[in-house]
Amino acid sequence: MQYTSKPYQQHRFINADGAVESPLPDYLDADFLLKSYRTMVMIRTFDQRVVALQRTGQMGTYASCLGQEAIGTGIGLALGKQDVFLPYYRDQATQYLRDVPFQQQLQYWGGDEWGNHFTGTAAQDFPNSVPIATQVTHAAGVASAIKIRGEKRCALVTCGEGATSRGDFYEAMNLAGVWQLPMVMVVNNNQWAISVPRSIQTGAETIAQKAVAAGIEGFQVDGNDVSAVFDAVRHAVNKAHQGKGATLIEAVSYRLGDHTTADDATRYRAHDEVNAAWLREPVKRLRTYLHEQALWDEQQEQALLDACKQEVESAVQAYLQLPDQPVSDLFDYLYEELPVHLMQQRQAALSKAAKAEGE
Amino acid sequence: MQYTSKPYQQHRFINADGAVESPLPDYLDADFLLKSYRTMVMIRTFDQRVVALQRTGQMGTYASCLGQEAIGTGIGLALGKQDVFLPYYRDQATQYLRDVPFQQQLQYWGGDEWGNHFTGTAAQDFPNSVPIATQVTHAAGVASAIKIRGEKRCALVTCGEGATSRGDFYEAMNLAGVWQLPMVMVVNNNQWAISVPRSIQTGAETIAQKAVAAGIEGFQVDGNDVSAVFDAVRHAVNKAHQGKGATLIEAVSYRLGDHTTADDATRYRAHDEVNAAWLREPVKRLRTYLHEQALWDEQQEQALLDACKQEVESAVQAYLQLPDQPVSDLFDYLYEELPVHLMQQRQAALSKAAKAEGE
Amino acid sequence: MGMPESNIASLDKKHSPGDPATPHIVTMIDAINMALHRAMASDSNVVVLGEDVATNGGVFRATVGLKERFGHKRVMDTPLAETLIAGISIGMAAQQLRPVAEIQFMGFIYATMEHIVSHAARLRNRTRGRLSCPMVLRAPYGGGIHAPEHHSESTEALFAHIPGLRVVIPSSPTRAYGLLLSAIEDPDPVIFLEPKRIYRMVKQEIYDDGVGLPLDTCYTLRQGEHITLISWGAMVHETLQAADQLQEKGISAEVIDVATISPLDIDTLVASVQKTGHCVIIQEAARHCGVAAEISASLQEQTFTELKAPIARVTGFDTPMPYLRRENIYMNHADDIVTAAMKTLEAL
Amino acid sequence: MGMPESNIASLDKKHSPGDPATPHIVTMIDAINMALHRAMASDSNVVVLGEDVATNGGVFRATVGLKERFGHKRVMDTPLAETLIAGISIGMAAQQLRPVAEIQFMGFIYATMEHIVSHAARLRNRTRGRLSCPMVLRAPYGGGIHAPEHHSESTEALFAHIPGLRVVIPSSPTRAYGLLLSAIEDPDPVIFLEPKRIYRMVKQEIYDDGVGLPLDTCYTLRQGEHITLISWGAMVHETLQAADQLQEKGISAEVIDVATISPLDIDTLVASVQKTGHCVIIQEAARHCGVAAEISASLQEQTFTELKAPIARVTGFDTPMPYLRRENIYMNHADDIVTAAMKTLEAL
Ligand SMILES: Cc1ncc(C[n+]2csc(CCOP(=O)(O)OP(=O)(O)O)c2C)c(N)n1
Ligand SMILES: Cc1ncc(C[n+]2csc(CCOP(=O)(O)OP(=O)(O)O)c2C)c(N)n1
Ligand SMILES: [Mg+2]
Ligand SMILES: [Mg+2]
Repeated sequence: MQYTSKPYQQHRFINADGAVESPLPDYLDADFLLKSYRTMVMIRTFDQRVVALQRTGQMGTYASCLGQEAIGTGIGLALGKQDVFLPYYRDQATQYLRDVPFQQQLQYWGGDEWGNHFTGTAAQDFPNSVPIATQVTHAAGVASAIKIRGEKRCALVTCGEGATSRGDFYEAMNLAGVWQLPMVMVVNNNQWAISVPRSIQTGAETIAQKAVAAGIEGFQVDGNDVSAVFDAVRHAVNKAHQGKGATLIEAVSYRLGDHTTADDATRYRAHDEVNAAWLREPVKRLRTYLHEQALWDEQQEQALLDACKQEVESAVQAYLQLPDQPVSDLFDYLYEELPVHLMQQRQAALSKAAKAEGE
Repeated sequence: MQYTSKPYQQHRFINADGAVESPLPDYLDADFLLKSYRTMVMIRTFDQRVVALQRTGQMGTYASCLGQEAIGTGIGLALGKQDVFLPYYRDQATQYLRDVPFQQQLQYWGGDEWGNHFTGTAAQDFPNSVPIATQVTHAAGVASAIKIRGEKRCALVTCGEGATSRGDFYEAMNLAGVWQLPMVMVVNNNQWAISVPRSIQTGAETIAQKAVAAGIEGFQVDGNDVSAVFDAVRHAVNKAHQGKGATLIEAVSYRLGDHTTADDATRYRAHDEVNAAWLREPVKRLRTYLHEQALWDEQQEQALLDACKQEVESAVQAYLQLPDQPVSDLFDYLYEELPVHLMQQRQAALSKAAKAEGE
Repeated sequence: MGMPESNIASLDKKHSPGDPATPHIVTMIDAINMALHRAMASDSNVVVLGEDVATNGGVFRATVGLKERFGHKRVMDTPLAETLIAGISIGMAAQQLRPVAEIQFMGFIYATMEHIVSHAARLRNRTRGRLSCPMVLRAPYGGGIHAPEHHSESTEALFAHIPGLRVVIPSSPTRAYGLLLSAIEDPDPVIFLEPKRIYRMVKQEIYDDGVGLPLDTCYTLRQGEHITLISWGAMVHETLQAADQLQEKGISAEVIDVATISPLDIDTLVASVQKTGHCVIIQEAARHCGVAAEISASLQEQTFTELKAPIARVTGFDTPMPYLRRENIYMNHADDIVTAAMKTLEAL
Repeated sequence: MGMPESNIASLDKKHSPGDPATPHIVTMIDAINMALHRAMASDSNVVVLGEDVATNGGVFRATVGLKERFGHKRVMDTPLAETLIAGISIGMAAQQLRPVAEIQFMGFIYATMEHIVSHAARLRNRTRGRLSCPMVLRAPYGGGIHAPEHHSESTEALFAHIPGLRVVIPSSPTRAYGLLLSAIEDPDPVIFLEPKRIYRMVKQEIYDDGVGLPLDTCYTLRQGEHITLISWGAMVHETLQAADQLQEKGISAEVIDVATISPLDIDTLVASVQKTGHCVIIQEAARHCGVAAEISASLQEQTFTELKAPIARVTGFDTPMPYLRRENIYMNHADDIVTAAMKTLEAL
């Protein structure tokens, strides 16, 4: 597929009915589709389990990625090991594909900084960004470092469509344009920023057209079609690797769940809208397609579900058994070397903890 | 002239040679052109005098508007008394046309807060904004207030092209788009942000196209053609008054002087470029046009120059004789009512000043 | 129209302001909601804006019912942009509106700082009274609620250092109601920080009478003879608990809620310490350059001869608030305050 | 290659680093330029970025010659966007570059605060040491140079309150050179504030030997017996003048330049005050919740029994810096410090 900077065109291969809308290129083969499908089902299984954990008081506030699995999966499969990923907080799928195990993701959401101590592929990735859009400027910095060193890598950053209202987003995109940075920006347009619908977030017809402000390429993809997401990201990543500059991808999807476990979306959005969105969600459409292509059957489905449950469950059990980190960790990673005046405070914290445990 | 949101088109009536490029509408009549011309000459006279004052130690750091007189003049003539003007720091012309007398402008640049105590037309205008681009969000706030109250007024804000790199610019423009605010943004694209040329400020081909990011109308005008500036601003102001939303105008011009009196532009830009820019400057082209239309002659020119010198000089003399504001003013406008704990500090300041004067 | 018990304003019900003579038994978050309703009803220039404040009624429900009652023109969901929220509030205020803007959590307030420091705090001064900035910037703040990262900050000291602002922190439903009304009525910018840990901790009887509480005074919550305990925000509760514990030991502690940390009513604090000769200042925030330091320094300057022991500070560590599993270690509790108080008294 | 006198690095000439054994007699701004050259030459990960830092060499000429020598890939003019400058520095630092970013004036630093507070200060802690943020944010600060509004701020206290940062302020060419080198070499984020009033005030002999000065210590500039004068930044000069004036009165003042205001080397200060029993802290910034308050509070805690008089503060007023015509009233001068010192001593 050819990508242009016409921002209004929404790329899609497989539509909401699981039917082919435009023919899949060779590289989007059965292997790819099956891997995508398995990943999405795995992530959905995980996601539901974490929500359940939260409901039973075993988890901190959690941001579900329900409905956005195709975006994270497409990115995770398209991004290279050498690239740097700067996530927002619904990138469970990408993190999973970049070797951040579920157990560690649970540790993060469960309120332990060690959940950000990634190893392997994600060793240079950023942790989830809570202050909306700030990761986009960090990505521009990572991409600058890559460009300064002349490496064949890129920075891929994600955010929500709400994040595109923040200065960080534009400042970074503008830099990406003028410095021709090896950077890919993927906006998860899930139509809502907590209770604020897309329509009152911006007057722009699309998020993709914001790329025009920076003179970079921008376009929409159907964020519920994992093949379209993958293809778009692959295009943008290749372009970045070739030194051809930055890309803004608007992945159009829908937040099927509450904003977080602390939210109740029924307060502000209509059932009908959510029901309609369920008809376009990414997992079912790919299953339909795979079924129709005879690449998948009920037995495989059941086996997959079982495998997912098992993998998730063993991560959950490991998470639940994690001891609290030592109190000294509160101090020992603040600076490379602890300044003298903090030694006393560290000691005080240890005593306080000892006392608390004594009680 | 019809304005569209095609961002690439540069509107112009009178070109650099003083020749008509597209016919002037009736309302851009001799009266208008003569008034514009007189204003621009007045401002240039003032501007040069302030620079001279600074060189002789009688003035603080000053930002010249040399070369940008047409933008300020066009805005000043098009904006209504009921509208609110939020300037940056090269808007001497607009301020002058909005009844901020030279003496007061000198007072501001000379380092006295009373220079911001505007009366008359400018009574609700903002003072010059030093932190780049922050005035743009203020303008969105003013425009919001106007919209909330349903008034037929608008907020007009100016900034440099450098300012368009800051988050404030985009955040405000985005709001203007989604709330359909009665707001006009005029970017003085003078090609330089101190030492940073337009080409490394953004990768966008034009500043005007940044409007696309917010879904508002945006276009370029020749910022050296006062009639084009006036016409564009008039269009945008009318549109705002009619509740039809915001407009971004890129007025393309050139900073003929140093950035400020603290700067030396020869360090970073080529003589040739500056010389070429002088060929396009706004005052001469209009003089040529007026001469050719037999609306102006040498005698009138000399009379005007004399009148300008006189007006400026009497303002300068008044400025030079201004006493320092009382020291108590440092405290008396900080809050509506001075908090108790500051009374002591106020007293201390008065004693300190008395002691210093005693010495 | 006396309101029956069942009409007492409560969390998720739209607040209907009634007869000011009828008591409402409410939490702090309800009191804030009541004050917002009251302020909007009595002054049409009051507008409310922020992320999720309109349709959703705020993520903590502080603004519930406002949009329905006062309309979308006066209760505005903004795009997700804190710099913008601060900036447009300034523009609105300069046009004589009285914007009450919400920053969803104090951890997201930093993007507003340029506007608050360089503009809101200075607009009146810069224009010698021509323009002014009667805005309120509300933000839930503080830790102890097991929230995600950045949702537990106490960085009130940053604003307290800025001349031209008022920084106000309620610590009870009554003070939340009264101080917020006064903050909205105040002709100058007010940073109004709401200790969210106690949003729903206690209920108090409040009369929705539209009467504000003064912003230029500290509130003495308990008289005492032996030691002065000074605090603000959520820590006032631990401080009161500590005073109870001290009482059991026969020590009578004076407890003062600073409430407005800037400009500071130092006189009330000085008078108390002159009386007791002992002082502990309790702040949730990190220690270094916190507000407790200012209070300690000022008190020391003015009560040097009366001081019987060093003024002590009970504060957070100079580390970020830990992620939730270790949050408890960061927070101070009543016995930490008691320990500090006893140490001070033993220094006698 | 011994450098002849004429090669001494001077303001507008490109600095050519020479034999570290040859002395350079330089101003503070030259010393900063020298340190930047030295750091970039010795570590290819050091990059410089900001507004007007490359082609123009910085509006104060701090970065002159760097672009010519190290190329545009390592010396970058950014678009006009302070949030971006801070944000990309963090991204670069996480990739093991050592960005030295300039904010043109401290008055424009507020837009960086979200990134500094929420990310730079926390990246290492948040990732338990996996990523770190060895960046330096340089900014000229302070008043007294008759600059336009927003060009004279001293808001170092805002950064001093944030755990995870180092806040470093040189007050002489020697310390500017040594502290900046150490700041760049430091594995953690450093806010490096340059008192621009003294950029060109004094010259000192410096050896461009690449040797840094410790960031974890205060610098005792003058030994004394009767009173401790504590300051930082440009006010160190007025403080030294005050010490001279006191000397004439037979009073021997110990003068300490705090240099690193956070984390603070309180021990050096405590030892001095224990010796002298008297202390004046001098800060240019507004009084309320400034760094002087922290120093006073901490000293009071640790030297209570040795203190012979209240610790005094000489500070700016709690107002914005006035526009230039009245700036002089805001600034403190040597005799203001002497007056405070005498008052303290008379309290004996
Ligand atoms: C700077 C900042 N402001 C506010 C918040 C609170 N907040 C968390 S998520 C969110 C909405 C984000 O919407 P969007 O960017 O569309 O992402 P989504 O959650 O929909 O995936 C808000 C306002 C925050 N985390 N950071
Ligand atoms: C927030 C902020 N950053 C930096 C500065 C310093 N500064 C003053 S003017 C200027 C360049 C502005 O360029 P532009 O917006 O193009 O306006 P121009 O001066 O060219 O008219 C800079 C960097 C400032 N005043 N405010
Ligand atoms: Mg969203
Ligand atoms: Mg410019």
